[in-house]
Amino acid sequence: DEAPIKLGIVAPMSGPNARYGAFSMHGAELAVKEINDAGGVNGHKIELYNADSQGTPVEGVSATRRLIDQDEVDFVIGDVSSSVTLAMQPVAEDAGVLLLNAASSNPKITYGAGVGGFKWTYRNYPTDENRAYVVAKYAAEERGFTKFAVLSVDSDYGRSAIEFTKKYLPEFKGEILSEDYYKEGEVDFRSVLAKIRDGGAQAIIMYGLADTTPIIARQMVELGLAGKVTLVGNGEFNTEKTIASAPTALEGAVEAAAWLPAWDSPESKAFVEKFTTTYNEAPNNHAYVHWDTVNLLAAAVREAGSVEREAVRDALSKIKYKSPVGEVTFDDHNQARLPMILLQIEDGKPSIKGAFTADIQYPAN
Amino acid sequence: MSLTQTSERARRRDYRIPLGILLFSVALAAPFIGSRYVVHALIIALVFMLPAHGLNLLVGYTGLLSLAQAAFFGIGAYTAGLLAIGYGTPFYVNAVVAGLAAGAVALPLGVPALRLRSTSFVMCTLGFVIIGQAIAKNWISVTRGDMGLSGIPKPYFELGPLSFTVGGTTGFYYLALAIGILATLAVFAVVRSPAGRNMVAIRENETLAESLGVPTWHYKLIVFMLSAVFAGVGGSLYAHYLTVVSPLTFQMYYSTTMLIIVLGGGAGMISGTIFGSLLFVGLTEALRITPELRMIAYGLCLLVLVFWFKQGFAPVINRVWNAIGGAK
Amino acid sequence: MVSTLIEQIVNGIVTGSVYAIVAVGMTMIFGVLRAINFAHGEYYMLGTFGAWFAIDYLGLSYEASIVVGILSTIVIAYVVGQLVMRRMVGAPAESGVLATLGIALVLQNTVILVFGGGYKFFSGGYIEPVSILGFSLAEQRVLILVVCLLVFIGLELMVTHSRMGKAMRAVSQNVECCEVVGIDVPQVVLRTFILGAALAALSGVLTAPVNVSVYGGMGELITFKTLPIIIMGGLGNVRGTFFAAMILGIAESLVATYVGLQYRDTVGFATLILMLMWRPHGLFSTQARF
Amino acid sequence: MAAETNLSIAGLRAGYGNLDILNGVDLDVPAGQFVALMGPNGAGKSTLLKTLYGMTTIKGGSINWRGKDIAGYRSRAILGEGISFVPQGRCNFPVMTVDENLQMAAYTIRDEKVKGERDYVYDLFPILKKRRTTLAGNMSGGEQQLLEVAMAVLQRPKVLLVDEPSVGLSPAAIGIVFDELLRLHASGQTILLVEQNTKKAMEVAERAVILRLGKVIWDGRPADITHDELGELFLTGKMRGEAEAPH
Amino acid sequence: MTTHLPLLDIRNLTKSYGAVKAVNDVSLHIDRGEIAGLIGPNGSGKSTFFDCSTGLARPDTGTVVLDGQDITGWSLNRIAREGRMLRSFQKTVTFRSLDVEENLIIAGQMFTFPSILSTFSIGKLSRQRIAGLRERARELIRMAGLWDVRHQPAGNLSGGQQKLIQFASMLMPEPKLILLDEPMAGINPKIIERVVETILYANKSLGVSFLVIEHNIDVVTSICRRVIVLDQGQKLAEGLPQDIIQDQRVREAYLGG
Ligand SMILES: Nc1ncnc2c1ncn2[C@@H]1O[C@H](COP(=O)(O)OP(=O)(O)OP(=O)(O)O)[C@@H](O)[C@H]1O
Ligand SMILES: Nc1ncnc2c1ncn2[C@@H]1O[C@H](COP(=O)(O)OP(=O)(O)OP(=O)(O)O)[C@@H](O)[C@H]1O
Ligand SMILES: [Mg+2]
Ligand SMILES: [Mg+2]
Repeated sequence: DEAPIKLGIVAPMSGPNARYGAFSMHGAELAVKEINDAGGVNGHKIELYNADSQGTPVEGVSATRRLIDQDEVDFVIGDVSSSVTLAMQPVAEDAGVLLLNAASSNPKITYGAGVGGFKWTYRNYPTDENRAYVVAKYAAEERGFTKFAVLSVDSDYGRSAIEFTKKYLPEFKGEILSEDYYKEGEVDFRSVLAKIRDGGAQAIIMYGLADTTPIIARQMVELGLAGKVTLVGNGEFNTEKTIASAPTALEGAVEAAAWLPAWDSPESKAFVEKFTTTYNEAPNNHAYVHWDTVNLLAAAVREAGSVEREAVRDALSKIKYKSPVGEVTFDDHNQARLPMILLQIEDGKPSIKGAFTADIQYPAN
Repeated sequence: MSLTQTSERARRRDYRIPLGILLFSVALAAPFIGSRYVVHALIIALVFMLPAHGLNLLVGYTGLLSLAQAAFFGIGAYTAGLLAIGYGTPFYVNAVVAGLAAGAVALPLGVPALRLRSTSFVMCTLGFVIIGQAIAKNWISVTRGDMGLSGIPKPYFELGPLSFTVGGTTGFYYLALAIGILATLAVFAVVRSPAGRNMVAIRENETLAESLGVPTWHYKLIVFMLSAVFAGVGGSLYAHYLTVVSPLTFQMYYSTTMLIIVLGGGAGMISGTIFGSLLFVGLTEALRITPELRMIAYGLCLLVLVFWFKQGFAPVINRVWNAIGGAK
Repeated sequence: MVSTLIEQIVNGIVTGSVYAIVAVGMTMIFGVLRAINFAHGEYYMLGTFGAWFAIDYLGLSYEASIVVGILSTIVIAYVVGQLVMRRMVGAPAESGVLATLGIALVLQNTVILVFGGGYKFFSGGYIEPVSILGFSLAEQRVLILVVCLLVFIGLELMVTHSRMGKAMRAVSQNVECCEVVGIDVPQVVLRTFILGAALAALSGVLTAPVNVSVYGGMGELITFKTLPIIIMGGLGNVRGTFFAAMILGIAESLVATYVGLQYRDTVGFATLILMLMWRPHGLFSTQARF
Repeated sequence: MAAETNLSIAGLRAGYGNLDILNGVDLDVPAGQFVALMGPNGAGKSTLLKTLYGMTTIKGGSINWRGKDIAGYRSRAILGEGISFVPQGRCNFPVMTVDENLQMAAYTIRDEKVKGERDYVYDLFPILKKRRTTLAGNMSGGEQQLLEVAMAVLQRPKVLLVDEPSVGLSPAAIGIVFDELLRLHASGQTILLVEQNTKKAMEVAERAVILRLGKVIWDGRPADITHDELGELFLTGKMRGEAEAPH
Repeated sequence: MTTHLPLLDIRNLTKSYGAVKAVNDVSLHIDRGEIAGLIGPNGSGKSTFFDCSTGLARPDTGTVVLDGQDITGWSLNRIAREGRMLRSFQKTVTFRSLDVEENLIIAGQMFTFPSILSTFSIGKLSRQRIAGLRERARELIRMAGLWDVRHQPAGNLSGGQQKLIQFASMLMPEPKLILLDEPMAGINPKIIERVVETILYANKSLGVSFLVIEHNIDVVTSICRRVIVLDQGQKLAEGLPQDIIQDQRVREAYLGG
């Protein structure tokens, strides 16, 4: 037997943010299990170490330090929260450990990576910019919306997606009538929805949290917005459970997602099935991206033909990885060029409108 | 330190100075003994020790339970981060300005808040953290909102012709240690001064203290600002160490951590706070061996602490101290 | 415009009802223990989880799940009360802070350990909208309003007239004197604690249908929402808590509408701070002279 | 035997935590006796009453009450045995009205007659009646003292332990309180009174017990000791010839 | 009234709580070097009168003039520190977890240190000042018979002992005027003698004036040159102690028959 590949995962596993970490962990665990069952990567088994970040930068850095110094991992995947990832970057850089980010969307992570400075940070997650562009374009051109209300989560994810939307919206003659951000854990949207209803918006641009979408959708039904105002953006509009929570509100909703359970590819279908049987619940986006990122790492190791960190890193930079949603490559900022899937809910089912890949414009430094 | 022995004490063996020297040497040698991870944990303990010292002055000595430390910690972190990124100022400037900024903000906040007593005051200070976060998120032109500040440079010093950057974990450890020692001496001076006695009087019975001519209002305000200064300096260390400051810094998590350090270590005792920061940071790290049970175990530890060590570890430390010091 | 305003006030009242039920339990517990219960939101979470478990695993109806949710919370509260809260009588405020923070961590993370950290969907309840006075509300919210009113009428009667209620007030004022007149303080504390936890659970199971998402960390946010309310209402004051919850609910609604949703939590505390400037001891509290 | 002994304390050692305050107190109190406990400040008088009422840590000895050893009983149980206590210092519910305080005093008595008793108490202390809706904590010190005595009277105990009821009372009010104690005594109650107002205490009590440093140092009829002797007892117990007033 | 200014001059003080007029238009003056007594039935407004004169409560109407300076509306601590007028409380209050010595040192601190800032110093001067206070504290502790318990936390002392700490605290600084609210309550007769001696000593040798609320009539008559009687918030009588106790109205209202 070859020496194992030591892989660390940093994710929030306790506290209020545990709801994101749990899916991430399961996704990664499943991938590791699949790979090891199939005999490992070039004969190397993957050993998974996890460490709790609690969603705070301090704990995240401690977790990373421990993984690197105590568990001596060579690769780290993490974290969900951007602030944590940003704090982990210099630690990984110092130690020369590969940091693969699978779920945080702050553009600064890649602004600062690759030619931006941090050679060891890679991100296998679409940027908000690409997503915002795709959604704005579709909503305006295909659906003919011009009046928008913003209702996004008050985090770097929600905020930056809206920043980018604002950048592109004038191109499509769209205007924003009102702008609101909700705090994580918010459960009462009636006031804002009433305001949106009275303001006459045609669509709500929402870059939100998966577990909040059903709450908003239900309250849209309550206030009579369902069927009149459409949700566009991202926030797991397309899962069966979300749709079931308020079918009328989600009908016609437009979402740009890195992945969706209904995606029509055999690998993806198999993943959904396996995940569901293993963990008794359907996977979500976080589960998928972590599962996929472990597979990506395995692919890079295979490509490199070595478990040496440098070799794997170089392989990653050049990789043409076939993910279930399409081919993935990395640009000079170590940002994955990922296809963004655009879908619309029709008759209670997601209907895929296409996959788009775009290059990112990095700010001149 | 004023560990001058009296002849009374000298009668029995006094191990305190040797012990002090031993502890100090261990602290100095830590980077060579422990792994980088251990040193990192020590740095975190030292970073939290600063706001905890401030909080101890407030809670332990003056009897004002405050949850606002995270807010001042955050203000310090932002100030230092913005200075370092925007102006490339040396570390000591950042730290001092961070402390002063936090103290300056504490003044207008303290004026209304300190009119309140006990629980109302606690809630008011909790409000400062929540409002602080909202400001950090929404005052985008200054704080960069949710994007936060990232890539804060390593601490940089400019002493006359000499200029150098504290890079690496070890260097940062010594920096944090030096600041931690300075802060400890400062707290020591405050609590040993007559003002320290007045603070305790306020804790024990504010109206009685007032009737004896103690201007309780002024003292409370000064201590509140002082505690903010400590938190601000701690925040500057935090910013330089983690290189990232985001609105997440204004989080109850930080306030409760500091509170646990102070109360668990033993409120109203300097050694309690030092011990508490090592203990609780050490505990959270040690519990990483069982990621799933970690926070449950941590919670249980708190419960055990409350019922077995009612006053935190302060009495235990006291007893040990007296035992080795030869006092009766 | 006027109708928007009225609608927002109605919204605020509904929100306020939810807060009120949770907060009143917390304020009563504060009353007898003089400790801020940082774990209070966890009982809200436990109630919700109990009901969710009853529906998803046991296949019970929503009505039955309410009972399961509350009963399971009562059982847990009994254990916590016996092991921890009873012993906190007469302990300094700091012990209360540490102990309840500890309990919060244990409860929250045990639920995460047992049920997984991911979020669940709560499927029961009456979520169809009905129109009242021209405003559209989910039936569940009407239910919440009604229950809230009943709960408060009941509690008000209990606190002012029943032996238990009087004993609760007595314990909050002078523990030593309770011993002297023969009140069983630990017993009163335990019962109050269980009652408070049960009320939190009740609020949880009632709001679960409209809040849909169920996860281990949901309690923490509720705890922080209720803190300003119990202060505004005057600690230990049932009636005050009701009005404070309504004021906060309405203020939040108005802020969310006219200022921006992102300032919502902030304004809860801002209201509190402003009000405390005006009345340093809360809206309805009575203070004895020095 | 003249009177049946009903409260019998033998070798009682008790204190707070590890600290011993009572160092072997022996005291037999026959039913219906009016005993005045006196002694210098810090002698342990209050500690003795608190110990009888189950509020301190008992280290040794026994408290025999009608054949039962009640040492170690909790306060509630002792109250149930018919022993009531008026502690030293403030002991009322400050944010309840006078009326409610009196109701709380009768907490353990599920009896309709209590209402009548309350009227009796109001007649006894008209000032309380005048203040019946005032919060107890807002009343003057003396008014609160009266309230506390009234609360114990309401409990209709077999044994009444009173700790310095005269503190803060005007001479007129002291008169009323002591008359009431005498009336209760006449109706057969056993009374253990702690007083610093030795003059008054010696007037009303049948028996004087002097405590010093946690021990009984004198026990007898008030008539057998003069005020000067009493003072001397206090002094020799306290002074040990070392401390002097500053001059 | 004499030509020279009284030390404390209170005019038309009124304070009501709801319908209760706790203090109703009371005027009172204390001369320099005087020991005056304030007596009256329970609830007659004596303590409230103290509260209003010392800044703990705000009078509804009336003025308080101390040593020629109008101090109405000053805060409790300012009146103590700048006015050098101290008061004790009827309720027994101490710094419970501090020992007796520390309790007394605190009482003296603000009168020894010139400013708030100077109290933050741990320099030599500051330590000398504290040492001086400690000396004085020990003297007073001996006087009060608390020598054996001087290192005990005040909260663990008996009721009477705590009352004595309060009294001793008043003498730590050398104030112009001390208002005592029932200093003898719960104190054993022998110590009362000493407290009385101490008051007389402070009055004669240090020139401290006193206003004493006390229900122990023997004490009042033995130390006070003048007694003021309050009843239901109003001044009922004023005069020499021996006259006062003979006054029929006072006998009815206060002494009981
Ligand atoms: N809670 C306590 N903890 C520790 N020691 C205490 C406590 N209460 C009293 N003591 C000690 O016990 C001794 C006796 O106190 P106690 O209250 O019984 O005195 P006392 O005789 O009632 O005096 P007084 O007449 O002043 O009320 C005192 O010296 C005091 O120091
Ligand atoms: N905060 C308050 N609220 C309501 N009533 C009050 C308040 N303070 C004082 N009183 C009332 O004012 C009256 C005067 O009280 P005060 O304490 O001055 O009496 P006192 O003369 O000191 O009596 P004692 O000799 O019993 O101490 C009392 O009847 C009391 O009920
Ligand atoms: Mg006593
Ligand atoms: Mg009085």
